[in-house]
Amino acid sequence: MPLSYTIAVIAIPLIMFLFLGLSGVKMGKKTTGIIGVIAMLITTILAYGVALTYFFGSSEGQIVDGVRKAVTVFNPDWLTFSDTLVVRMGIMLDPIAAMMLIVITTVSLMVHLYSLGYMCDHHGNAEKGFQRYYAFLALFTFSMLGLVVATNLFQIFIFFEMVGVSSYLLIGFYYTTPAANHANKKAFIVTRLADLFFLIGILILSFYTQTFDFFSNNVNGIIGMLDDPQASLAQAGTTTFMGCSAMAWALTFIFIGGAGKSAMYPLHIWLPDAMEGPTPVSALIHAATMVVAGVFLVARLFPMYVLVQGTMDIICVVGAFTAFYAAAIACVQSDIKRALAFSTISQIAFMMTSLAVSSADGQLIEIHGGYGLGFMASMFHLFTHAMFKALLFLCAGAIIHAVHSNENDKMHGLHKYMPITSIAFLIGCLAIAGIPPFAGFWSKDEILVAAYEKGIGWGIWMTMVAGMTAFYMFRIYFLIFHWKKHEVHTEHEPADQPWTMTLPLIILAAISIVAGFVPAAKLVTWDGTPLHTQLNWTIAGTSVLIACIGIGLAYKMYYKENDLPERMANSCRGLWTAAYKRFYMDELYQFITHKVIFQGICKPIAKFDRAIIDGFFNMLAEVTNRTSFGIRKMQSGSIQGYVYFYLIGVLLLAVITMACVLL
Amino acid sequence: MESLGNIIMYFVIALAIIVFSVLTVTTRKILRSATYLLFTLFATAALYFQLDYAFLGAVQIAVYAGGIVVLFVFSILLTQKPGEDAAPLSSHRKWLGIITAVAGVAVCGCAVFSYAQFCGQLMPDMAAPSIENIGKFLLSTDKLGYLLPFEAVSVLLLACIIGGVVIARRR
Amino acid sequence: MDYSQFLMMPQEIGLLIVFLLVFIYDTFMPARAQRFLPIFTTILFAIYTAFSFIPCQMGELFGGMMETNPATWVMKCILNIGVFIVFLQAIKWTNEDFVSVRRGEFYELILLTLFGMFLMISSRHFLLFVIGLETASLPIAALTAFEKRHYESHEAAAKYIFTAIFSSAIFMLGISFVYGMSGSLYFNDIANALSLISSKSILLFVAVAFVIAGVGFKLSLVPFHQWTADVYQGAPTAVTSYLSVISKGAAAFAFLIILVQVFGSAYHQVWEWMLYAIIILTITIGNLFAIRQHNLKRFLAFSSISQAGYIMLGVIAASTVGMASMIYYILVYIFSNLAAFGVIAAIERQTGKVTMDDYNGLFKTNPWMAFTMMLAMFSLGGIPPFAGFFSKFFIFVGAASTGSVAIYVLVFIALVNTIISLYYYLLVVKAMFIRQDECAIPYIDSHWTEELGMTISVMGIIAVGIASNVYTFMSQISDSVIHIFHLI
Amino acid sequence: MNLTLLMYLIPSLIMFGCGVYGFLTRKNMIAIMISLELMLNSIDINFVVFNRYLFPGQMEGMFFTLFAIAIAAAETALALAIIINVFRIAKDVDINKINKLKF
Amino acid sequence: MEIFNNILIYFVIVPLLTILGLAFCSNRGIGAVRAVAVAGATVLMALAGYLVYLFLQARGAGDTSEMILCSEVTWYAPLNIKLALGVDGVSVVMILLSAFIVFAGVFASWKMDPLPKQFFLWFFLLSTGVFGFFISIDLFTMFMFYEVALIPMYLLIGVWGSGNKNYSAMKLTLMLMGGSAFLMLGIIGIYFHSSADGQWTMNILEIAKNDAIPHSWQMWLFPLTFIGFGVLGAMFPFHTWSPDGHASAPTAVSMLHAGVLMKLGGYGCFRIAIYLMPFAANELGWIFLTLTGISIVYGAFSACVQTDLKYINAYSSVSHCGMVLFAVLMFNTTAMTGAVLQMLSHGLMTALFFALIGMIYGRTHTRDIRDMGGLMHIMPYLGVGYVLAGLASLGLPGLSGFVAEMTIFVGSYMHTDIFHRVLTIAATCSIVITAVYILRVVAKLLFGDVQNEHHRELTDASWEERLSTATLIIAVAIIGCFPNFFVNIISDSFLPIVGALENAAHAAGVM
Repeated sequence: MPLSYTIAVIAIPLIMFLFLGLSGVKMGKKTTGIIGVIAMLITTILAYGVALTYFFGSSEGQIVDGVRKAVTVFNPDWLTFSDTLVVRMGIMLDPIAAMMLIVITTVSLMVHLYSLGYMCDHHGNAEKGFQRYYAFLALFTFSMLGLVVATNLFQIFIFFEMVGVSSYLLIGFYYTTPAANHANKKAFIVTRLADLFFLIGILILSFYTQTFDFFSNNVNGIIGMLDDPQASLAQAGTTTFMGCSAMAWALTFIFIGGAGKSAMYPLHIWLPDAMEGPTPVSALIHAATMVVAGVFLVARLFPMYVLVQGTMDIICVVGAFTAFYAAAIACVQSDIKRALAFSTISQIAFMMTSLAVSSADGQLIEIHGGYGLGFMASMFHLFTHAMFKALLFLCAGAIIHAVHSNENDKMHGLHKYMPITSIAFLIGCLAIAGIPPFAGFWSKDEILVAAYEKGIGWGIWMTMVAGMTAFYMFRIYFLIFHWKKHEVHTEHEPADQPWTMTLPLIILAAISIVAGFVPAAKLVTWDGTPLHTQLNWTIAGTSVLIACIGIGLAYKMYYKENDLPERMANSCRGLWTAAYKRFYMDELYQFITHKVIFQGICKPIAKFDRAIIDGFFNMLAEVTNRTSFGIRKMQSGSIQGYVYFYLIGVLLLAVITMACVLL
Repeated sequence: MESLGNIIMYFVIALAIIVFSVLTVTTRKILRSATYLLFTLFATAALYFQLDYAFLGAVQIAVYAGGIVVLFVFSILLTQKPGEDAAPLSSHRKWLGIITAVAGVAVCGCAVFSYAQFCGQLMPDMAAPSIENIGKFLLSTDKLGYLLPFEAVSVLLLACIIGGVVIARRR
Repeated sequence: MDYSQFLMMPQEIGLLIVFLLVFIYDTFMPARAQRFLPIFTTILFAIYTAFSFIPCQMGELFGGMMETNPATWVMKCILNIGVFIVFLQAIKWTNEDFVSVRRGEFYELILLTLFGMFLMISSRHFLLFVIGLETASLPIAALTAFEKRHYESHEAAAKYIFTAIFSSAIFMLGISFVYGMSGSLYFNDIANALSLISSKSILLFVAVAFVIAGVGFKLSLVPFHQWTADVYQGAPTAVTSYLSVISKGAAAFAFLIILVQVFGSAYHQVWEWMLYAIIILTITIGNLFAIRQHNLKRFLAFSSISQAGYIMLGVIAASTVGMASMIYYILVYIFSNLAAFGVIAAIERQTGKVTMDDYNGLFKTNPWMAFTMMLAMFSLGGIPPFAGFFSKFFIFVGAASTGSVAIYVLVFIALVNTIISLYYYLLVVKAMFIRQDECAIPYIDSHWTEELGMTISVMGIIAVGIASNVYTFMSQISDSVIHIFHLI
Repeated sequence: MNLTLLMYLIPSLIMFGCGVYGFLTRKNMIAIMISLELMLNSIDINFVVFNRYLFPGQMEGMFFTLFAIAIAAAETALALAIIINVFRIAKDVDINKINKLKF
Repeated sequence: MEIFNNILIYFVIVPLLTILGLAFCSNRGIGAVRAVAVAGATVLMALAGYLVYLFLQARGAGDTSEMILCSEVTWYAPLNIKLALGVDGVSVVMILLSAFIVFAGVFASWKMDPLPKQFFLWFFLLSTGVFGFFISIDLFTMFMFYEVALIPMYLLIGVWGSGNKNYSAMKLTLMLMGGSAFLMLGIIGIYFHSSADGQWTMNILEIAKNDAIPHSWQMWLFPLTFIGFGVLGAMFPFHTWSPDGHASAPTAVSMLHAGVLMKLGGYGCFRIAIYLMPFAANELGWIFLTLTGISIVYGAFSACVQTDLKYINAYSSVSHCGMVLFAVLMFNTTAMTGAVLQMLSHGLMTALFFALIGMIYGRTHTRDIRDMGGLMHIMPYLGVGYVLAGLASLGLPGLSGFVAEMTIFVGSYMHTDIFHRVLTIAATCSIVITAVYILRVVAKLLFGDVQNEHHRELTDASWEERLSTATLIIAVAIIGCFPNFFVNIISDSFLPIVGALENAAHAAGVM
């Protein structure tokens, strides 16, 4: 299949968005859904075709000297800033782009399909806004695909915004509920803040490189430039601002942009709230695809990041901390979607850390085939995580659809009622916990290896977090499906959902099982050179062991109803509450935004505007009026007064002019 | 060097002008004010005579003294009840008036003084202001002829007459 | 004795002929024919105005005592147009019961004062100028006292006559000083003589100040302006409109001639600074007082004070551009102000209402009146595309053509003042268009002559700006009298 | 001793000053008019004196005075007419009473 | 006359004819008034389209002259004032923008009451001024049309406005007139230094070619001119007319005012202030740059706390228009192109905003966002429109705001001076604040629960409202999706200006 079919992959969702958005209202709800699914199916097939062609076909000469090169399929100018700075809207395929195509289309298709069932009530009637929902899904899919195939940094930025908006629209799908209303706003603004840094980063970078392109046919792109010491980028490396090179600033800012989308601490606060959206949306956007855009961004610019050790260290610290932090919070959440969201944060932090550690050029490079291991591991984890996290979310969706609640105390003991879901969820849990042979094991293992390469401390830390992952995931699992007998709260018993919802679960579960065997190391590497990895059994064994301990702990605490969790919570109530309240980060933000910015900056500025600036102009008018009133007595009405005025006037005129001219 | 008679005459006239002017504006009886004005005008006429402008002096007496002052007296009698004095001035008003008047005189005086201090005597070669000359110039259309103003002032007087009619009409 | 020189002043002579005919009509026609006196006069005047446009032989008359040149000619034509509009607007009013007895005098006095103004414009001799000035101002007192029923009319007349005489005394004192220094009353001779005198002569400053005061009084420049508001308010509206535009226009032109031709030779800097201060004061104080006025006539009085300040910008430039702009400004000002007074007169005649609050909601009841008034206000405020904008722009250009920074500052102050002036002009517009009133002035059935007057004014407001020929013509005119500026 | 120009101008100026003072202080309108006459008269003296002393070769100052007298007469006549008119309405010639139009 | 062969003059004649036509309409029937207004607006739109075509054709044919379609007719010969017409790319797109907004504005004021005839009369007089301004290249006529455009605002707001309209109308008029007072002085000053040999001219091209304004004069004529236009461009601290004025203005007037009239300010700033006085622009640019930088952030912050929809948009306009001036002062083609894009973008989306606000207000009779909520549910068309406008405003790619802002930021950051770049970064912060206030409004107004039960009975947009908003939305999207079309038209127009600036900087450096 020719790679140029990628255009269709991008175009179909866009067309679907316009089509469904403009004329969806006129059509039946189900019709729109079905059209959407079919279109998505076509997209998926095309995407698979293209990706596989890219990875395995060699006819188009994209493999040069054993190195898989990026292929630019299509690259028209979109916006000309200057002779050199041109924003193009192109399509470029390279390993990670191709991989992302698969990830996005797969999950998106699953979600499209799943939503057919999910977005209906129990009588099979589609919800209000069904058409809108599908249109937005198509929009998101388009944006995300556009993002990953971007040929230049600015295009990434553009689609960053686009996915942000899609996310905003979808989180706010139930716009009448205050929580969703609040959440989408928050999500957008936080990511917008991050995008601001991204933008600044782009500005700084492009100032030196004079191009946005990663690779370019005629001139070197940003990445291509690295090989050329004469390139102006070298200047960016030496120009310093506040002690750091311009390039370090630029890359750090760009990372912040990515961190916002990928919910790194402290910009993570929007993600848990984003769970107010429909659950399939959470699966698609806030678990599998959009949130990894940040990781993707860093990976995209990875060849530059590796040059700036300081930035990599920052990323590393942020990632490692976020991983732990989110995992800790996930351990105590009672809302399953929130717990999953924190799990997502933690996992993305894994990927981020993995990217960051891969710059370490320790002695293991020889063995593991270069410092791209972390990169590869990260991308691999991105892939597997997308699958199993989507699975988990969709399962959660099925459960929520069945019990009409997000709180796990409304669930318990659902295993009996929803066996398929239960099994699928279990597979997801095993995958994320890193139990072989499930997908997560393979990717997480590589990450840990990379982390150990960076330093033993990083490795231990990440392993510990992996253990926590196993614990909290199984905590959730047990609390949902076991713990105690289910009390039916609604008029009908919870049960497995219709096939439209179950089928995606099954497919994703299957992928989660086998995805680990994808030869990612061969295919997805930073420079296109295949890596030769082998399982490091010491590290793998340790992590599996730790995961098992985590699972065991969870089993002990949550399999059967008991008071152990309660007692443990009581024993360190402060910590527990802090974790439950997400370490008060939201309150902190609330304080900063409302008290500091809103009350402390906006209000005073608005007051200043009205009182001082506006007041000044009003004062001019007032002064004029007052003066006018004050001098009215001059016109006294008396003839002698007039003449007096006249005479004094003429004398003064003479005397003053005389004085001025003569002196 | 002037003749002594001229000098004495000058001082008499100057004194009369100054004294009667002051009296004109300070007396509280309005009819007396008009009388003092008459004296001032006479003194002025005398001054014209002294400066050899006999015709002008005559006109001054005829028009001013004979016409205008009579007009004043008529108006005063029309508007004033007999024996009514003006109320004494408030000192505030008086001083304001004095200061302004003095300031005005001072400014003009300084200016005139700075200009005229070097101008000495009468120059002898005076164009004789004889009636003949005056008549000739008054009706001449050439330079220094005053036919046009003569006609124009007649229009002015006509206008004032019509204006007077307008004002005087009852309705 | 060359009496044929009288033929070289056809406009003045024509005016006197009109006057005589009116006078004869007034005196000798039977009472029932008196009703047609206004229309007779107006038609007669229209014919005269039309003829006055015919250029005549121009040059110095009476040994340089008087001069007719294209500038004076065009100025007189402009005044004629203005007076014609005033006559049109006054026809209905003069046939009212209370006025009809004196209507003949009204027209006669107006014609005679106009004659005085012509003398002011054309004279090149101070005696003739004084006579012209007095002819132009004394009968106005009688006109002001025209509205016998109203006490205000008498008070205004008294105020006017006293300040006028005082002012003329000051003026003549100034002339006496000038005479003392130069030994002549002919403008050209004075200019020549003064050029020999040290420019530091104190007497000269005093003399110039007094002369400025004397003419400034007629122009109602601050601080010689205070009679203006009272007289405008007290006088009958027809007289007010006459006073505010015609008298002011003539005085402004005469002012320019005196300053440029007499004192311009050596003492430009002397009067320039005086005028500088006067302009600032005039514009600012006129505006500040106008803000608070509710009586429209009084309001327009202060507005006209401030307008006089703008007119003076053309004088201070003392250049052909300035002169052209000034004449142009006067023309535009005549149209604008007469449009406003036309509306005020028509409304006052029928309802007796003259305050701004009375005009609330006027647009609903009398759209065309309101429209006319609005155009007048916009034109006075200098809003394009109405003529006032052009005249204001050109007068600023004229002033700035001197190029000195101080004049730029002056222009800036004037510009800032246009904002204030716009404020109060808009107040009138607001009253008419925006404010609503239950008891708004009912529909005014205005007489066709009034309508004709307003129409001419409105057409003037619209056309004079767009049709650039007018300004071009003025420019040519002032270029043709360039010799008076060369004296500077 | 010579009779200089200044010696004639000073009485004239004093007369003018008196006129100004009278104008500014008198309450009776006719008295004010009388003060104005003083002012006008002093100007006439100025013209004559300047003519006589400085420019005796011609008679411009004299003629100005001649006409100024006529003008003054006209002014006075008109002013008195108005004063009497005001008196007829207000029954008073106090100038302080005629200040209804103001501000 | 030969000038009537020039298509440009018809941009003034058509509105004038429309005014004439309206004047002959009966006062009673609104049908004829509407017909004439729509006809006028449509013809203008067609003319604008044709003009774009002509422009592209000329440029395509290799006509690289600075202005095309130039023609002039002497007006005031003594002062060398001409009615000089000519357009470059910027004028062309501004004319197009104006035509769009006039078109949309006519439909937005479809149900104008009372006095529809008079409303449209003033409305078209305003647009006459706007078009006249853009087609002129003579200082005098530009200034004249500028003022023609300003004054109808007073009556439009005063008569048809709402709220504290008297105060607002007066304040707006006086402040803008204050600006034009500065401007007039500046123009007069330029005029008297327009040529070294005393052949004074008002023609911009000639003045620029003569380049004769002495530096010392530039140093104070530039601020005068810039402030003069800056007042209309809502530059801090001269922006305070904007919130009150917009809040009180009727819908179509707000549209036209924010949409087009405020652009006159930005347009004038570079066409007159910067182009004619490049030396002073280089010297003093930083002062105004700081002010405009403040505008951007300040306006955005102020908008965050407003509760009146129109106030929010007015402050948002302050921020966005600040960006226009900010970019203009960056003195490079990219940023200036961005400025024009921003003018287009802001013009369209603000017009859209005001149209929608007017429509919402017409239904709910309140503009206070605290009194409204959940309107998306009730009037989905308007809601979607509002969201789109909001997204355009906060810079969503695919809509015009993004293109404009990014061009500005990238262009501004190209500046070699570190001060300019730091300011640029400060200015970029506005994109977050913009998001905050836009989303705040959207959340409060459209989403959430219905606050007022009476609102449930309200209807969605009628056809003319749909037409009005759809026109604008499509325009916003077209700019957003195909920016290069516009960039190509615009960017060459700045070469002379940037060239003049560089020459001036170079000359100053040499001396």
